[in-house]
Amino acid sequence: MIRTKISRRTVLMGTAGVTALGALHAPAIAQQGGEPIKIGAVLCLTGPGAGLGQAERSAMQLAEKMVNEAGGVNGRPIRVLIEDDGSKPDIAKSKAEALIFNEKVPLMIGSSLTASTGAIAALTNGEKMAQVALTGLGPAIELTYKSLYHVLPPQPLNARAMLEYTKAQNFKKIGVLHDSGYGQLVYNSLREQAAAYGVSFAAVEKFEVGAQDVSTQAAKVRAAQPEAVYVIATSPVPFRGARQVRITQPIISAIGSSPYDYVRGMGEYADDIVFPEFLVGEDPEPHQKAFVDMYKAAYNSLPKNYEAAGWDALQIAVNALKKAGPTDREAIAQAMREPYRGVMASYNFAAPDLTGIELSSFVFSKLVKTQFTRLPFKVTARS
Amino acid sequence: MLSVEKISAGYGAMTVLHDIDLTVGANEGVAVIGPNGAGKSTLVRALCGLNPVRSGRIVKDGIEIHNQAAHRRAAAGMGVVLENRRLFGELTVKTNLELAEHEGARRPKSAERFTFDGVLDLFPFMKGRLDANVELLSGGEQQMVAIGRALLLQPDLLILDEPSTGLAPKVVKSLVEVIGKIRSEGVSVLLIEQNVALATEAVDRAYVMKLGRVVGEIGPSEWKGALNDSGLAKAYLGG
Amino acid sequence: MTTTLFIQSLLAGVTNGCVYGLIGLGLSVIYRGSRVVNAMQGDFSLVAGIIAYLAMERLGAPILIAFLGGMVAGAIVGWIVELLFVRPTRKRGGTEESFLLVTLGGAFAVSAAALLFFGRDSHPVRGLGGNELLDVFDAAIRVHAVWLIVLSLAVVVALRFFYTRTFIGKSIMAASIDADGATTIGINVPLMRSLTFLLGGAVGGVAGVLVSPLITIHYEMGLLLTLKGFTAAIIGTLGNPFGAIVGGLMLGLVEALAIVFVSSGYKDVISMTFLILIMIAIPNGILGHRGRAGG
Amino acid sequence: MTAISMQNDALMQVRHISKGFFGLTVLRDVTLDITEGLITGLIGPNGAGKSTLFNIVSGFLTPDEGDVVYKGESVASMSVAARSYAGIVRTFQTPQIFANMTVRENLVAGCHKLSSSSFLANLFGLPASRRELAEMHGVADDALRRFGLQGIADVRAGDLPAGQQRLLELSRAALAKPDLLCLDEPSSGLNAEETQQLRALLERLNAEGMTIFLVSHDMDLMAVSSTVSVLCFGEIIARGSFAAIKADPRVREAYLGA
Amino acid sequence: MSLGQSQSLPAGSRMPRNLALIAAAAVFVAVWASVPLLASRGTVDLLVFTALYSIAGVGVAFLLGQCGIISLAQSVFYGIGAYATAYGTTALGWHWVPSLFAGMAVAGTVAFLIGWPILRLSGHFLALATLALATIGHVLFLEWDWITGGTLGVGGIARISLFGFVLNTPQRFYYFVWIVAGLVFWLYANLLKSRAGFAMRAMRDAPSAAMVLGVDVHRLKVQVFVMSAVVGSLAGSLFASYVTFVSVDSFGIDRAVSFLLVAVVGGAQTILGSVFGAAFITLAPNLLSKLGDIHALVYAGVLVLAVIFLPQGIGGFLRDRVRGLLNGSGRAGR
Repeated sequence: MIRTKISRRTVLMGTAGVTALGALHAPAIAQQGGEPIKIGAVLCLTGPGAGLGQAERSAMQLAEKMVNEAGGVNGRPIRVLIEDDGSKPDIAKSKAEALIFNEKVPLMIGSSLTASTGAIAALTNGEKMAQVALTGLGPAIELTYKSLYHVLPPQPLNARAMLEYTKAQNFKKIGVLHDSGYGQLVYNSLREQAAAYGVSFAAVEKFEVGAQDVSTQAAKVRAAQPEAVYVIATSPVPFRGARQVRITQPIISAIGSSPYDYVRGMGEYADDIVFPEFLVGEDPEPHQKAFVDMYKAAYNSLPKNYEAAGWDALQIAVNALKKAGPTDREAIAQAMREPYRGVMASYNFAAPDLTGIELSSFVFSKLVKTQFTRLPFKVTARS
Repeated sequence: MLSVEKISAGYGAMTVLHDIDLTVGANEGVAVIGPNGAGKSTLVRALCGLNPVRSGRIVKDGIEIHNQAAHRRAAAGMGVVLENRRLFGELTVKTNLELAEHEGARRPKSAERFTFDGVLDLFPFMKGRLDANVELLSGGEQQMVAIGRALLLQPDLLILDEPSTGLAPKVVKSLVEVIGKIRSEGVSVLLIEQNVALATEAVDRAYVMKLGRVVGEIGPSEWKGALNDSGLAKAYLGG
Repeated sequence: MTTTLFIQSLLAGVTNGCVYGLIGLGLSVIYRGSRVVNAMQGDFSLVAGIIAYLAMERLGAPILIAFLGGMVAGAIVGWIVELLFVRPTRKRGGTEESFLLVTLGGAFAVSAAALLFFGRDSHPVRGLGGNELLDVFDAAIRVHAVWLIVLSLAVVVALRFFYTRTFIGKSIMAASIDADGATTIGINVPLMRSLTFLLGGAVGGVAGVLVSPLITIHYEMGLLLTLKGFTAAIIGTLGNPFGAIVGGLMLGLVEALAIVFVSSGYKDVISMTFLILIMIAIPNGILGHRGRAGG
Repeated sequence: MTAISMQNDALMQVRHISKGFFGLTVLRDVTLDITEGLITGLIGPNGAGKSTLFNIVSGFLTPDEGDVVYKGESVASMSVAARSYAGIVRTFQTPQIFANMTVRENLVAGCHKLSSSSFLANLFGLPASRRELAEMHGVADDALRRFGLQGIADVRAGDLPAGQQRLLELSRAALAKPDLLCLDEPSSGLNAEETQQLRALLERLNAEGMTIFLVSHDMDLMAVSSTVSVLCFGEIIARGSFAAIKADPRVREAYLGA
Repeated sequence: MSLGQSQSLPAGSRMPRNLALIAAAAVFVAVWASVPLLASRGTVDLLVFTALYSIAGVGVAFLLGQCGIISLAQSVFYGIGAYATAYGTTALGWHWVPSLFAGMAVAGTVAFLIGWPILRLSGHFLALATLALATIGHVLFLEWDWITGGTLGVGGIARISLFGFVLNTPQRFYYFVWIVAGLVFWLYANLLKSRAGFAMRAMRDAPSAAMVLGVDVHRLKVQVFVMSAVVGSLAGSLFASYVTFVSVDSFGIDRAVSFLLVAVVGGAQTILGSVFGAAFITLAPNLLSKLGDIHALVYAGVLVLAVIFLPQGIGGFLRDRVRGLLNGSGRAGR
């Protein structure tokens, strides 16, 4: 068993963060002075990625407020400049150009989708500046980018989390229903690792992003008579479709399908679906509770993974700024390469996958009659 | 019946009609002749409201109609057959006629001269073609449908714009007969034509237009012989 | 392949076909009456779906009232679009492309407004017969989907009656075939064009309320529906509302069968290739024939 | 039915053409010769099938049966453009001018066949391409003078009145140096004066060696024809000199109505 | 650059209208050259995209304005170019030049093979056929992930280097891409005032009359379509080299629509119009995004107003103004 190594300092920082959370209702006593430190962020606020970007934005704005109320960074307030890339990589690139070279931000956060992240990374890598991406690892080339960090797990890890649960339930024959975007990425990883978990795929059906009817694909999956079905998509459509053609088997999904937007869209079909994810707002783990309470107080709704990721990203940025100062881009990037326990997961950007998230960070939730419940199941890291 | 007083009209920056004056009396047949580009078709479009009048008045039966919307003028007793007939090609002969009949039903009972069957009697070929799409008819037949359609509006004034264009001589001849029958029902006819031979046979007198102006009038006495009077032809049509 | 799977795919094909057909129907109605290719057709449905959803969820209206409300909303939006977008474009001498573009802009606007005011969530709408399923052999179909198929055909029949039997329907046709000719026989052409959009909007509204329970409403659904509907309308001859349903069914079935027999990843490749081939083979659409060039 | 003898000096022979649309027969076994160097007329009531025959001759329609032989070879399967290169040029019942181009540009476009530069040469603006364009403008300027269009050279063609559009279309067609010029109702919409000018123009073109195939209702114009055929309900019912045709009782019955 | 007006000038007309025109050109070039020195890097970046979109857009505009063909397939050719550069420079290790030309060759060949059958269609049928093509292209870009990287995309694409000078900043790329754009405009201007240009305009106004004059309408359409695909591919290749990252998200239907917007907003009848159209679709969303979440709505509104009030596009509007100034009257051939 490998314990994640968390330095004493990081624990302290984390505690400081939680203390900052507690300051929400305390009178603002920020003795702020000096120019605000700018932090650049490009998010998908419109377009297909809006579901992610808007969640991330609300958490980041909350975090910005909290940090400033707690005194900012070394006495200086921070200002997060959030730009919308419309879910398009070329616009993301242009927005990043403006933030990096016009606004001279010392580090970048974003974007919400892999493509936009990749387009920005080409820039940040050239400048050797830190980019905290709200995505998992992108194309292989990104492994050579030494200052691009991800606060969401890479797809192989998501796949392993799904397979771990599958194995624990003793399912061997699985049907897969996935979309051609996110779902395809996760499936690619599933395919590579399934054998190791003794899992085989009886039927694999795909549909295009934005599809509004997948009943034929679902029927094909059903016809293969699997023991359980993986449904992986950034939309509620396939979950409804699966149940409407009477797929009654348990559905196992992935983190990308877990936002409340989709769950609400599933209506009463949101039942008997398992998600390997990180934050169950209804029943957070102890270290997540403060964040959940604060978010609830601020927005009157429960946060989920992408809110937590947005929060963590900004906290990581603030920590690095505190350590390395607001100007030296390379030093900031270097300062981030230490293990950090965030609300969502524990990260270690020095890890080969530039994320360092372990399977043990995953929590498993189950939708039962439209309500999330946290399952007792946890992956204990194996050797 | 119809009195046109000093109207001007045009398109965009261009003025095509200049101070046109003309009258059509009750039960009268009047022609407007003139070379291409004289503005004859613009005149028709101004009369029926498809082109706005910039100045001047159009008075029909004592009522100013030049500010009325185009689609209301049929109710004032004005029936128009535009150049190229402008039928509803993909609809049947029957539907083409019925649509006009519906509008004609709004006219006072006293104005009613043509029944649906009456029009069929006037153009017997239609009886067998009522359910044919208009676009499948020959040019001459289409012209007759267009005239029949206008008649069902129960007009007391029928305006015909170049009805003989593209028609065989035989059909042109029958056109003269048709116009005669229509006039015998008490309908005034304003005929815009290139074909002076047809015009002289069908109506009583004429206006001559050139370059957007009325340049002359030919009274009933000279009109019948106008075609053979080379001096007249030259004066008005030539050079 | 099992029989169940085959039947299930046929059911999906027919249901989707009717959805595409209904959108295509609205497109055809508007094209027929005004020669405008309306890129907003799917957005009429989006608006109708939102109104129906709000009426049911926020006001607690009964489902039929909510659906009626959605249809009326579609009709009103159609009318507004004609007044605000199409009429000024026509006045300024717009070409065919500018009508397409102006309505495309309108589609962007509706979608953006829906995102702004209604949110990015997908909203499930209650359907006729709730979520009840009906068994067809071993395959399942939503009761609502059956209603959708029945009502789609009813709309087609009603439209056919409207165009061939009612005076207004014939006047709309006349005004679209020859505006000047129609004017001279007393038809109010601008009014007919407005009515056309009102009607197209209402058809879009019907499509919207019927479709939303199957697919949930989402701010981006408009343009996707329009694309499929446009395809259906073209296959079945643009401007021929009855063709749109036939075209829609063909498209839906081709998609469903492509998934079953080929591969779901290449579904769109197959259906679009089919579309191109159909157009090359039958350039006027399956129900189209132009008048002959007679002497 | 008048016997039709095959002449050796026929520039075009229309042989046993039949054509129908949606089950409706429009042309039935039509045979017709167009004699080289002469003006051949075709008359007939509306709906007789004249336009259909015209479209078959010029390549816009393919016949169901029969053949079109031109300069001794079948052209039935040739495209419109290919027939144009072979020397068959036509005009249309409603003038098909290039409305958004000026009169001069219409004529420059009319020189298409006289020039030959390739798409790529045009694209890269090679000297040959530029030289050729200058030549095209020269030819167009000549034509402006020849057909009396100088006054309206820079007017947008779509703004011209119908009569001038016809003249422009005819000039443009003549510019393309056809061996066989097919004219569809060229006097439609023209008044008596303009028709006379047209007639003179046709005679001049004919004198310059152009063979003309003329379809018209206009009996004044038809008088320029050496031979006239009468098409009635898809069949040729008579053929002969203009005077003979005018006197033929069947033609008077079917066409002139007297 | 007087390319926008060239279509109405006879070939033999005097080259310099007057000194003022030369002076204006000189000022224009001076302004153009000094922009990267004065403007911020973010702005220059947007101007680079303006150039890229105007190259791809001019192909669409020319098809629309001169041949009456609505093409929604440009995103496919743009994608082919981008992936050719991406695959060529990363997987095959090629230099950027052969990659770029390979893309143009592939795009041209695809356009020829597909254009030949579908260009017999017209009007809305053709528009839909190109839309279908865009859909097919997008799916294939997604499915053939061994070339395209699928959803993840391809990163680390080689930048353009000229004689050892690497175009790694927007400023450097700016000069290069605008010169390329200028060349493309020049080619199109040549075409417009040549024999083929007259044939095209004839075909647009009265296709049957053009056929009678010997124009092989179908062949001409295919040629223009292929040309449009080639410049689309060129723009895509440059895009890939500039951003150094491509993913399938850049080659969807929305991109095809935005290229059509370039043509319509800019004005399909003028060649330089596409620059204005490209500037509109690049700059407007950027400027409007300052308004917050309402920006998409405002953008759509601006688009609608532009289409209604500028039916000839921005280019057509400016051309008419310029003509009005030069001739004293706005009336001239379109």
